[in-house]
Amino acid sequence: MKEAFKELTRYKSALVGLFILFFLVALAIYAVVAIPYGEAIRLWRGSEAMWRYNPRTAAPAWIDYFTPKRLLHTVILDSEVAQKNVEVLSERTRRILITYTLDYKADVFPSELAVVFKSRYDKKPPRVEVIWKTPDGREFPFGRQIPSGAIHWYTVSQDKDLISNLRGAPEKILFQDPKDAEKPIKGIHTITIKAYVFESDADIDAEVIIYGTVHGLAGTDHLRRDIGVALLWGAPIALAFGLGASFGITISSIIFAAIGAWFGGWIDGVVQRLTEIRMVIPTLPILIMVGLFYSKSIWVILAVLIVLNLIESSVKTYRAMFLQEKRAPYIEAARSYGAGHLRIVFRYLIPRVIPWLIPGFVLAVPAYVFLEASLSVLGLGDPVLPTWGKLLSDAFGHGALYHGYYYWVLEPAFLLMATGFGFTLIGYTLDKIFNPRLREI
Amino acid sequence: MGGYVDNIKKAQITEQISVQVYQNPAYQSYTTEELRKLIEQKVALEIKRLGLDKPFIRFDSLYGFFHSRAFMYLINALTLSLGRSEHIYSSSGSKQVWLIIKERLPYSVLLFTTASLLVFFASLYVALILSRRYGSIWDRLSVALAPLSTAPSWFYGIILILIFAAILRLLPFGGLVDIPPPENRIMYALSVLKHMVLPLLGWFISGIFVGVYSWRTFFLIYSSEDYVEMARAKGVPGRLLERRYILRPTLPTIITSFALMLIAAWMGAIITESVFNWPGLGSLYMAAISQFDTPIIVGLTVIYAYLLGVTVFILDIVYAIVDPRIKVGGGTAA
Amino acid sequence: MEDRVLLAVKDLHKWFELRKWGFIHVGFVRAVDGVDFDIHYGEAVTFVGESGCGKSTLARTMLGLYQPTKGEILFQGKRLQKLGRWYRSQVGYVQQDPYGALPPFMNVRRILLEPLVINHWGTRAERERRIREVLEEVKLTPVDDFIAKFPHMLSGGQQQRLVIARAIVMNPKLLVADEPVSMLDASVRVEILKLLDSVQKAHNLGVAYITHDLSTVRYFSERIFVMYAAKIVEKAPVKELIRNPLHPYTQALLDAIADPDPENAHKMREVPPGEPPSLLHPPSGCRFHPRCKHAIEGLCDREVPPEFEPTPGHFVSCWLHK
Amino acid sequence: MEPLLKVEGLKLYFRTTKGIVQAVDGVGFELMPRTAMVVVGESGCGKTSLARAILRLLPKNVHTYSGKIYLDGQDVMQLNDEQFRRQIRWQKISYVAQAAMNALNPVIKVGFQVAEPLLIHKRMKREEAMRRVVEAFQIVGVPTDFVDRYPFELSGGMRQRVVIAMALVTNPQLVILDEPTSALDVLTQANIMNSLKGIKQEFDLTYILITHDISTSSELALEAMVMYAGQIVELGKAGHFYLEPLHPYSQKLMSSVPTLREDKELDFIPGQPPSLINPPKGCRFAPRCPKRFSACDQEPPMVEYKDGRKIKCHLYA
Repeated sequence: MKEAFKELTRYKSALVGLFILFFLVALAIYAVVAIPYGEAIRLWRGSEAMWRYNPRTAAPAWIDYFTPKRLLHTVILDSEVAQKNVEVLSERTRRILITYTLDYKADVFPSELAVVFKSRYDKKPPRVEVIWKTPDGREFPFGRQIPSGAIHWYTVSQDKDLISNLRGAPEKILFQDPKDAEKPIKGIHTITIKAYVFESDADIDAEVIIYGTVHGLAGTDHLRRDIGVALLWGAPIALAFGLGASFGITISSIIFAAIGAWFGGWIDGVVQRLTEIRMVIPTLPILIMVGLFYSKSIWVILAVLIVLNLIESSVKTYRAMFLQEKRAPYIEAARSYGAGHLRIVFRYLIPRVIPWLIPGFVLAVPAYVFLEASLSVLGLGDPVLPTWGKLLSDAFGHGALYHGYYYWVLEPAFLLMATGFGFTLIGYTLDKIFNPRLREI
Repeated sequence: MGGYVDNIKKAQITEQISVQVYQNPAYQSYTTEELRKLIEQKVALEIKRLGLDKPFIRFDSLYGFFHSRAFMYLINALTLSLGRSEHIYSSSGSKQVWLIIKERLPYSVLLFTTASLLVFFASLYVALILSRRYGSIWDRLSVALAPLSTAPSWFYGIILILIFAAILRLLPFGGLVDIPPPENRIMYALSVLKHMVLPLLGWFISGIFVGVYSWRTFFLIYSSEDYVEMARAKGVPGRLLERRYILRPTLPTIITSFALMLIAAWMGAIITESVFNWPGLGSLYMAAISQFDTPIIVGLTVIYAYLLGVTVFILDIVYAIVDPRIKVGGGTAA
Repeated sequence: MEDRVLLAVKDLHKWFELRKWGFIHVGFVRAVDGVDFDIHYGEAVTFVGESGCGKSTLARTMLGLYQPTKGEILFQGKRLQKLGRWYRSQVGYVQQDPYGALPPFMNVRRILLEPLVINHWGTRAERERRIREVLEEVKLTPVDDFIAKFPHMLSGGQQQRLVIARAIVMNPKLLVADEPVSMLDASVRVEILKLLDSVQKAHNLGVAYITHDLSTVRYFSERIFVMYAAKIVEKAPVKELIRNPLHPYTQALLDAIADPDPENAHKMREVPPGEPPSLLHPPSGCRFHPRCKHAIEGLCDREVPPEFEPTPGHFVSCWLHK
Repeated sequence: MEPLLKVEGLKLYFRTTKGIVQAVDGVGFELMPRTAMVVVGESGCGKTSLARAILRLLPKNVHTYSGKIYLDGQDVMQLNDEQFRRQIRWQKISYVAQAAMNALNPVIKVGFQVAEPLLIHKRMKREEAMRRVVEAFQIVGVPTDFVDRYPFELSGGMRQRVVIAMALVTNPQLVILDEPTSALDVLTQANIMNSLKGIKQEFDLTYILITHDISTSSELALEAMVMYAGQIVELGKAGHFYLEPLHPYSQKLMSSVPTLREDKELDFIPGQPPSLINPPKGCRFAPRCPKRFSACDQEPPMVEYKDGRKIKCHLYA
């Protein structure tokens, strides 16, 4: 084994494969350590509230470096950057003016606007008004309503009155250059929140959120979720699923093949018939039915997959190998010094063929990783866990391609492809090393 | 098992029947209470008719298993009495599962048989050329590109749609023909062809590289067989050598791999078709999944199983024809 | 006399059933068909014959790997079937293809340990000591250089030494050597034969040496048994047999063997026509009669010749020596 | 008389993952028509590679293939592959490969396989070719009704004869036989050797017989070549070699051959042949040679001994 590894590192392609694999494993370990399993599920299943500060379907931030236009990162103006003036109007009533300045430099319009009011009062809620002053001095007052509750999300972009007043989407009109409607105006916007509070110890604070068009390392999806979480967590799941399936299936098939070939007779007959039956079982449709009628949990699917493939069609190939090995002189020698049946099967036959199976085992891993992705694309992905396949499926289902959210498709696709490449490169090289007939050429 | 799907189905039935009852003028004189009872009765009847009152599957006893719905479906399916669908209609308006499947089958066959044949013969041909030029740049390139085939065709489908449909706007995103379909027959065929390009290309990319690589390796291995060396020594010219000494003895393997490829194509169709919105069996499967149309799902699964079975069976026969060593049957066993 | 006998084989038959399609009975392959002989303590005996004459089946039956169809094998006077696994530690096996005879995934130590572990021999330290002892004996020295190596790191001769070491690691009484040198280079053959000889003498082993090559026989064994078509046709001491072969088959076999001599190129050899018969349908009477130029019509093709003893210790199954 | 085959400085190296294997390293010899040369040596000394180099049956990983080969005065190294195929293969040289059991295509009837060279090179009609095949079968002793059989229906000895028939069917001048009998039984071996002798006389053939079995080789040999580690170490008349080998390697080789009739003390060569990847400097046999002395660090020249033999050894320089 050590020799094989050493030999592996002599091939450039295998080195690339090993590098990719190393990267994936590191990613997987980081994911599991940084975001524990439960946390990952909570994050991914969490309602929109958890991701409220993220823009919707924003591209990854690094896109900025590759486009001539300057893109917008989300800006959150909170009390720390605000000027707050309190005027006492009467014994109880006070007017609070919160002023924010926004130096707008991006070449694109924000994706959304929102204001979050956080107020403290006993009975009578404060009244607020927002006055938006553009760099060229136009003023737009809006939002004349009373925030109810301690925290109130006022999504400016969805204010129907405002939209009809402005005759357009607020995030566009407010930032429009009067000379060129397609370009945002650059410069200092001043946003003033004018609030009246009616109780002596009442207070109000606000955050203005100008949602960007890019977000984080990986961008966000239609539910504002950070795709990075799914990309990260996709790694351990893909590895676990791919390796688990390939390992379980290879091992069980080998054992069946070895037992059938060694004992022969009716035992071999049973194994052979089971193989033939297995050959006519359509795996994918059955997995689909399991996903549909029983459980979409990835672990259940994995288990079913392994059970369906306990006797894989490759048992025939393994069996042929074992039948040949069975006649090998060293097996006869072992019998001559008294080795029992089970010892021969498990200590002689199986160890003998393992090197020949390793390449196949490695090469099968990507197939199972993609199988999981396929199921996800069919809408049968695990409902709680984020996986690369789920990302693709979400992207595809929400028209990412039509709307140009290419990152949403390309990021998981890239990772899937990398996984496939890593394992395949190593697999082919291992095949060259372990397969005596390939060595000669 | 089957629990939440059953609930959805029962809700659907209740809704359907309620609408029917409320809209039926015959029941206008009924009071609300009477109507409610009437609906309950009808729903119960329908549930019984669909067998939804029986458990989906049971393992508690043999009796329980044989009286579960899963077993019922299985028996009906195996005898190819596929029954009637629950929601999906054929374009002629029939609910016969068999008719629905029959209507979709040609589209799948058209796409995937073309794709398989294309990939199969292209890879054989290229591999033969490469094995002749072992060690050349093209040969090494084929080795380097082989890992590209690690991804399935739908995956390339998505990438291709991204490039050719979304960015370049050259080819359609999916579907069978343009909307509205062209009246002219030739234009219709051309339109279908245009829609086939991307799925075919996706299938081709995902199959060709590994195909070329593995056939090349296969031919290289077999070209070092003693009898091939001997034929070369005899001065058998290259093409003839390939045909008579490499292809001919390995024909059983080649045929097997073609059959296995077809099987894989039928399975892979499910996803590829749904990505490209191709109206074949795969899309039908997807539609059935999203509408929980169990008879169609079961029916298709069984059709797949039969396809596999028939392929395996034909394979055995072809073997015996192709390989003279098999004609003597088990006589060689000592 | 009797107590000199290590292994006695009496009227041994080993037939294999031949089936078509896995269940239709076609007939029996008579691989060993009525064979009698003794091997004495510390005696080396050669079985010689062409491929397919049943000599390898005989070896496997002697090793207890096959159950005899008829007849019996007595080891130290006891029936083989009754001895069970203990017998396996009393008999060593040296095969033809040394590389194939060694599990490629085990190193030298593991290979030698296997028989000891399986037969619950000694303690861990004793086993280690025993392994080093046998490696010394077969001259795979210095032992430390070899003990961790895998078979593919050894040359053909070294592999065969290791096989011999494994065969004697349990201190057996009998060694079955099936063509132990036929796959080795001529230069190594002698080396291995000499090693086998020294091992045999040192441990007073009974050896059944099976070969198709008569030219190596005189360097190794004391008696020769000639096999043809599942039967022993002639038994004699080596020198006697080479000087005075009695059976026409033995004569043909000896005639066919060339010693290196430039004159060979200028003369034709006399070789009996045809090929050995099928063991599924062997000829009636003497099995050699269809190829035998001395065949007596009406006798050789009808009656199976019994064993005659024309000179003491020289047995032959041929009507010519009645 | 002109030599039929003249080889000069023939080299065949191939590339492996561990390094360059110098399988044939500067081999030169002449072969007169109607003679038979035996090439002996331990396995792995380059005998088979020599045969393949002469026949231009090169492995895919070939590194160096150089030297001169004249056949009947024609410089065959000048021919391109297609010319070589048309003019040389089976027209002038035919070949009986090692392990002839596997040298037949399992799915084609043996008769057709034997006829194939006639169809390809002699452009014969099929019926005519089959008539020649039947004749060839008779010569080598294969029942003529076997033409319609598949290889798996034949015994090992019969398959071997079929391969020999295949080598003879086009009446070539030179036949290279690579271990033609090594897997066969004594009687079959003797039988085939008899046929080969008979055919040689009848058709004026020239043989190169490659074998590691020195006893059997004497059945055919008129000339002998001893190879060690990819080089020729002794070359001369077979009589001289069998009776009085000169090179220490030849001597050791001869003394390790067991004899049936003569009682002699057998000897063996300790150690094993060197790896052809990094062969020893100087004389390649020196590490195993009982007679080595200081000069053996240098590569020995090929010297001509008084009886016309060529020896690559410092002892005779």
